[in-house]
Amino acid sequence: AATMLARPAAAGGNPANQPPNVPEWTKSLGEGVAVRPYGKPSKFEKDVVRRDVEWLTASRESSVSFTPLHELEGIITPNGLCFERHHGGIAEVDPADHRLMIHGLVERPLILTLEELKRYPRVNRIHFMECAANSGMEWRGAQLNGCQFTHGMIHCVQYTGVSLRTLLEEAGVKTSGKWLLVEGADAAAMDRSLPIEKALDDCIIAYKMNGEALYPEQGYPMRLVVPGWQGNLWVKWLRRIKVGDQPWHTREETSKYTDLMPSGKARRFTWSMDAKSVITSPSPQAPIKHGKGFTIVSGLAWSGNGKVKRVDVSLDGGRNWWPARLDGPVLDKALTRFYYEFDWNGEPLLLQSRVQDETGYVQPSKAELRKIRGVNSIYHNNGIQTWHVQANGEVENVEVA
Amino acid sequence: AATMLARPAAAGGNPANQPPNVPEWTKSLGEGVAVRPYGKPSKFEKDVVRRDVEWLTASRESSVSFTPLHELEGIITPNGLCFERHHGGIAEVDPADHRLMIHGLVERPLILTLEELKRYPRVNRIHFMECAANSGMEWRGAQLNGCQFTHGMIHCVQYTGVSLRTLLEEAGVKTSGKWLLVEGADAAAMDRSLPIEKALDDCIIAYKMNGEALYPEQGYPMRLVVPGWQGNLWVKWLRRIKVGDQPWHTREETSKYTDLMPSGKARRFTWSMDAKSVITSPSPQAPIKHGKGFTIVSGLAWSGNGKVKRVDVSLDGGRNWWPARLDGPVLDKALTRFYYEFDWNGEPLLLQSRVQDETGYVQPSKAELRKIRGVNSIYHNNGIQTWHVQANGEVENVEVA
Amino acid sequence: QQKADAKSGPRYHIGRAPTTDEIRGWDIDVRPDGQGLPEGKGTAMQGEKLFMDNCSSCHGEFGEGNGRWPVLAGGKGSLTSDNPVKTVGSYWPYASTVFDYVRHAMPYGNTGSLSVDEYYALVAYVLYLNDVVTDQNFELNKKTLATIKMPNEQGFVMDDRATTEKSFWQKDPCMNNCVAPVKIIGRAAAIDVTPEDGKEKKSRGVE
Amino acid sequence: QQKADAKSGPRYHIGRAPTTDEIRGWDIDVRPDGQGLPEGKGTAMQGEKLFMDNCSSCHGEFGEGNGRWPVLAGGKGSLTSDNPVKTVGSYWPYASTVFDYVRHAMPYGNTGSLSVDEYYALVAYVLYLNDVVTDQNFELNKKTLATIKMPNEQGFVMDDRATTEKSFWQKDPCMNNCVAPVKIIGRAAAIDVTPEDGKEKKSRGVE
Ligand code: HEC
Ligand code: HEC
Ligand SMILES: [Ca+2]
Ligand SMILES: [Ca+2]
Ligand SMILES: [Ca+2]
Ligand SMILES: [Ca+2]
Ligand SMILES: [Ca+2]
Ligand SMILES: [Ca+2]
Ligand SMILES: [Co+2]
Ligand SMILES: [Co+2]
Repeated sequence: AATMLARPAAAGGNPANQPPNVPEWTKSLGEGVAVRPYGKPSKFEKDVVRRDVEWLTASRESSVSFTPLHELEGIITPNGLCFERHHGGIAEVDPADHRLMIHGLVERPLILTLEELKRYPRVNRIHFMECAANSGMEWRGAQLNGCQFTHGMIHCVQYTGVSLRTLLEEAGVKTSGKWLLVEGADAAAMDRSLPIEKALDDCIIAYKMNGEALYPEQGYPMRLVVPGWQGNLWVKWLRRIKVGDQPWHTREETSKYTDLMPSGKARRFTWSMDAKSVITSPSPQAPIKHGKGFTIVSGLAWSGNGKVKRVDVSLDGGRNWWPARLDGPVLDKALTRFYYEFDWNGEPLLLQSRVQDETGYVQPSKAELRKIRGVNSIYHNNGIQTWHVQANGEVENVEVA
Repeated sequence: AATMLARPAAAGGNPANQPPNVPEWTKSLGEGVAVRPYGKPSKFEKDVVRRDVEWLTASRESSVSFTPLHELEGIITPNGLCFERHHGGIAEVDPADHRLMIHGLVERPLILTLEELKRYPRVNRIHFMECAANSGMEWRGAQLNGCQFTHGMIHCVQYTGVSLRTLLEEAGVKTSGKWLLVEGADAAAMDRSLPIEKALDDCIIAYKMNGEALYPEQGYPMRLVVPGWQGNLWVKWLRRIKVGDQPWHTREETSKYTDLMPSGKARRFTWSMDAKSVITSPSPQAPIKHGKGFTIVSGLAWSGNGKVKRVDVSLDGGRNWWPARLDGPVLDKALTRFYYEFDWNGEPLLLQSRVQDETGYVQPSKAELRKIRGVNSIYHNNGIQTWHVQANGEVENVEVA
Repeated sequence: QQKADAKSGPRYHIGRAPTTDEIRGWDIDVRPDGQGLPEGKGTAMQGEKLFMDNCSSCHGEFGEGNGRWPVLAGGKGSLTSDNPVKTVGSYWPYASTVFDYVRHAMPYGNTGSLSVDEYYALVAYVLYLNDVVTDQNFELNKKTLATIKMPNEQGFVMDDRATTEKSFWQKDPCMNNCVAPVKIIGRAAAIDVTPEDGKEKKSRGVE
Repeated sequence: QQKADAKSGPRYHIGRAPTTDEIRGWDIDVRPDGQGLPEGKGTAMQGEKLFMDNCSSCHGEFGEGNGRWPVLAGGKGSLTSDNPVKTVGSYWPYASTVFDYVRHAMPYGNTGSLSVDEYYALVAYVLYLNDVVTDQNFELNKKTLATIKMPNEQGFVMDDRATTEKSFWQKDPCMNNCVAPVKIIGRAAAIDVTPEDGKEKKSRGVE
């Protein structure tokens, strides 16, 4: 009975689905409940995916895909979009066969099934996880046009699991026990040394993320959570914890994850992730499409050393700064969302964000970092990012001085 | 070079994948990064899904599927497992064609695209959303064996969107404006009346859940969030807000969502969801498989009137109570995780949980509720749930007196 | 909590004003006082055939409901019984709701497929099935619909939980010997309707 | 922060003790002091053929790395240059790491497919390619491997950010006129390696 009427010329899309007309999805029933027993995003969001940079690595099984930060909001990363970093591909572990072994300098060596692990007291915590190589491609200058690629080796989910301390107490660490070897069940048998102080502090053996079982690419059925420390330590598909009196100096803490300084010496055991922030929108993949006027700058800040204290935003490449608004929970070693809202006059901007954490640490400029570290340290690039917003709203990754 | 060795008889599964042997997934590479641009759960978790109860409704397009609470931990529900309640199936809205119209008793009627909505200041909040009919099948007695079915019409995610107040201020509500009609674009054109006080308090027009775009079944591209109030008000696929001076008394607030009392009179506008809790494990779908010994009771508590203050657990059907441990963030109008850990002697239990919220409200027993409301009110059954744990660890839904 | 001021507050100037045509196209909700009712008319007599063609397959020829599809008529006097039957006639407080809802949402799967006159006729027929309209030729229109009084209009009270359930607010919840020892008096297993079975079972008292 | 006490603390008695066989099967990690090295032996001479058969397709016949696959040898003296080449010989502090890693993780895609003697021989060959082992017939075994000194062992310092980067901790961050007006000195667009292009591009300075 309804007849299709004309609509103002300004808007886009299909007029037949716009007022005064009734859209097609109002006229007929959609799919029923439980037709999708496990839901998925709308087909109109098909571009919101993890992406890799093919030229980075020789093989996809030892590589990285990046979280589409420019498409996300708030502080929780949905499980399907958490960045991946594998060294031997995704281990498809059958939980019935998986075992966690704890041995070495302990009174009571222990072997646990997943079901047994779940019997130990549980903790729930929201934490960011950042690869130490995040932003590593940018040391020599702006290289990748998009915060998905420059900053997308990070995610933040709620973990449920067992405090590592609980299990170490159950096994009874001997007085001589100073280091843990933590090892995965993947084809890389990823192994790392973890100092006992951190192991007894806030680490978790997690089996759930955002409420449900870990996804396979995140270490199903169990992974180590090492809050605030580099992602490489968060061993996935965790199968073994060995207590020893010295570090192992495994390949991932010698050949990799050591930071080469201009002197030729390299820093080792650079575990903690310093305070860092990035503007996720506008950014190269999320340009300003609305022209001048009220504009929202949305971004993420975090610190491996505690809570975010404040974030400031600059429109002129770091000359002047304005306090941003922190919105939503501000949690320990978790992503924190900030906003800066302003009236854009349509002139080009050099957008930056700068975080200060509760220890007083202020995110340095890239110049300040390079002055100390040079450009060959690969890891721990937490320098201030600059986005050049052009008059037409396009955004590019630039270096300023 | 490794040879397969024998392993103690006790454990289950495939010995070839268990120590001292190296499992198959350690011997060869798994799938590489970005092979799954959008991740999904392990194939071993295929039973962790939303389920419906076929005999409940005549058609799946107007029905409900339930969150598998017994499989989840923490307080965040993953998007793919959030329960569904539709009245005309899932509207598959093209965001380019979707419009939000605000009109009626306002100074400046407004029509917004999704992109325009996103230009308004953003807020991020974690809230539970519960259907008023949750546990409605249990008024006359224990009926469904599983907390997925008895309590699974609830989920809790982080929303990002625009404060409804912001938009109402932009449109300029006239002094005579006391009520809002909120309407969806689905085949039911779901419409409800919302009092202006709540609209100006803490409601959100959300377009993201857990960081990413709303899933279609949750109202993509935008839905109303009405913290603490019954889910039916959280209109999905929100297309229209009309300001008026009286409520509309739509079908969903007259024929449905009114609570029939024994007197024959029905309560109307019973918006807020009283404090409620449930033990998610052990529960009928999550029996105790480990026999006697240290046992974890895990559960959820929430209140539409604020924060959870405390949760107590009873092992003897409500005669004696023990304080539970709240773990993880305790947020306003959000799910709160609690644990009660004890040494199970293997004898049958009558497990219950009871929440008190910050207003002092104590979750009533079913008997207390029925004394006032009878058994025909359908909605708002927040009575204390009893699980009968049998000596063999099986759990059933029972009524006690 | 602050009252929103129509005149003050931030103004973002984002979005545009809808045209009156656009508003009119979507603004079809109806209130008990008749606000929102469109021009048009129909009688129960006219509605009968429309109902048989468009509605009776689900709701039954007399609104009695086929299978699990909703019952639309009957149930008078059942609200205090063990099995209340809540229909347009026995329960709904306002006739406007029938027009608003049916025009929005029915026929299920083919909403908005009928003309305004046809909806008036269908609503007249549903009211006729419920003995609210007794004259088959009574013309339902924007004037007359607003004058119809529904039998159960006085059957509703505002949410009174804060007073009638005041006893649920307590200082300290009881911790010991709170009730006499309890026994199991009912089991879900006895009813056996949980989905795992793969069998279709009938439930008690579920809507 | 409290020290964990081996003797006290809660005991849940959940799980069991692994057998010594089970532990032995998984406990194959190796430390710089040689702890963990298995019985066995091999020489660079023996390793050469094994390397050609199992490794050179990726790492090149001389460990020079095919395409983007990792370089294993060379790079000596490059650590202070513009393009440091970090290999077993130029960078790795301990020979034990080569054994530990290769046995765990190589050959890539077919890990653990070789015998302990073969791994000793391969490690000897990789060290030989790096001039760390110079005698092709030098027998690498659990004794000798632990005695090998790597050229860059002294090339590492503990994380010293707390002292060398102390200036990053501040009371109040600067808000106005913090730097002289800046100009754009580099653009990602100029390099043009962002994936959207669908073209395979070479990058600078990326690992
Ligand atoms: C294919 C089945 C089907 C057809 C045809 C159908 N309906 Fe319905 N009707 C339903 C369902 C299902 C509901 C409940 C929808 C819900 O609650 O989500 C319903 C609800 C109703 C209600 C509200 C009942 C209540 O108690 O709240 C009325 C009134 C109604 N229909 C009238 C009609 C009329 C008039 C027609 C024809 C123009 C019609 N229906 C055609 C299936 C149908
Ligand atoms: C199919 C390709 C391939 C083959 C064959 C292969 N490797 Fe590798 N190798 C790799 C890759 C890829 C890496 C890096 C893995 C990573 O970092 O996740 C690597 C890393 C290494 C490293 C560490 C390099 C560094 O700088 O950290 C050593 C040493 C090594 N391989 C030795 C060997 C030996 C010895 C063999 C034969 C037994 C072998 N590889 C066979 C692909 C291969
Ligand atoms: Ca998009
Ligand atoms: Ca399961
Ligand atoms: Ca029925
Ligand atoms: Ca059964
Ligand atoms: Ca190379
Ligand atoms: Ca290009
Ligand atoms: Co309506
Ligand atoms: Co190793």
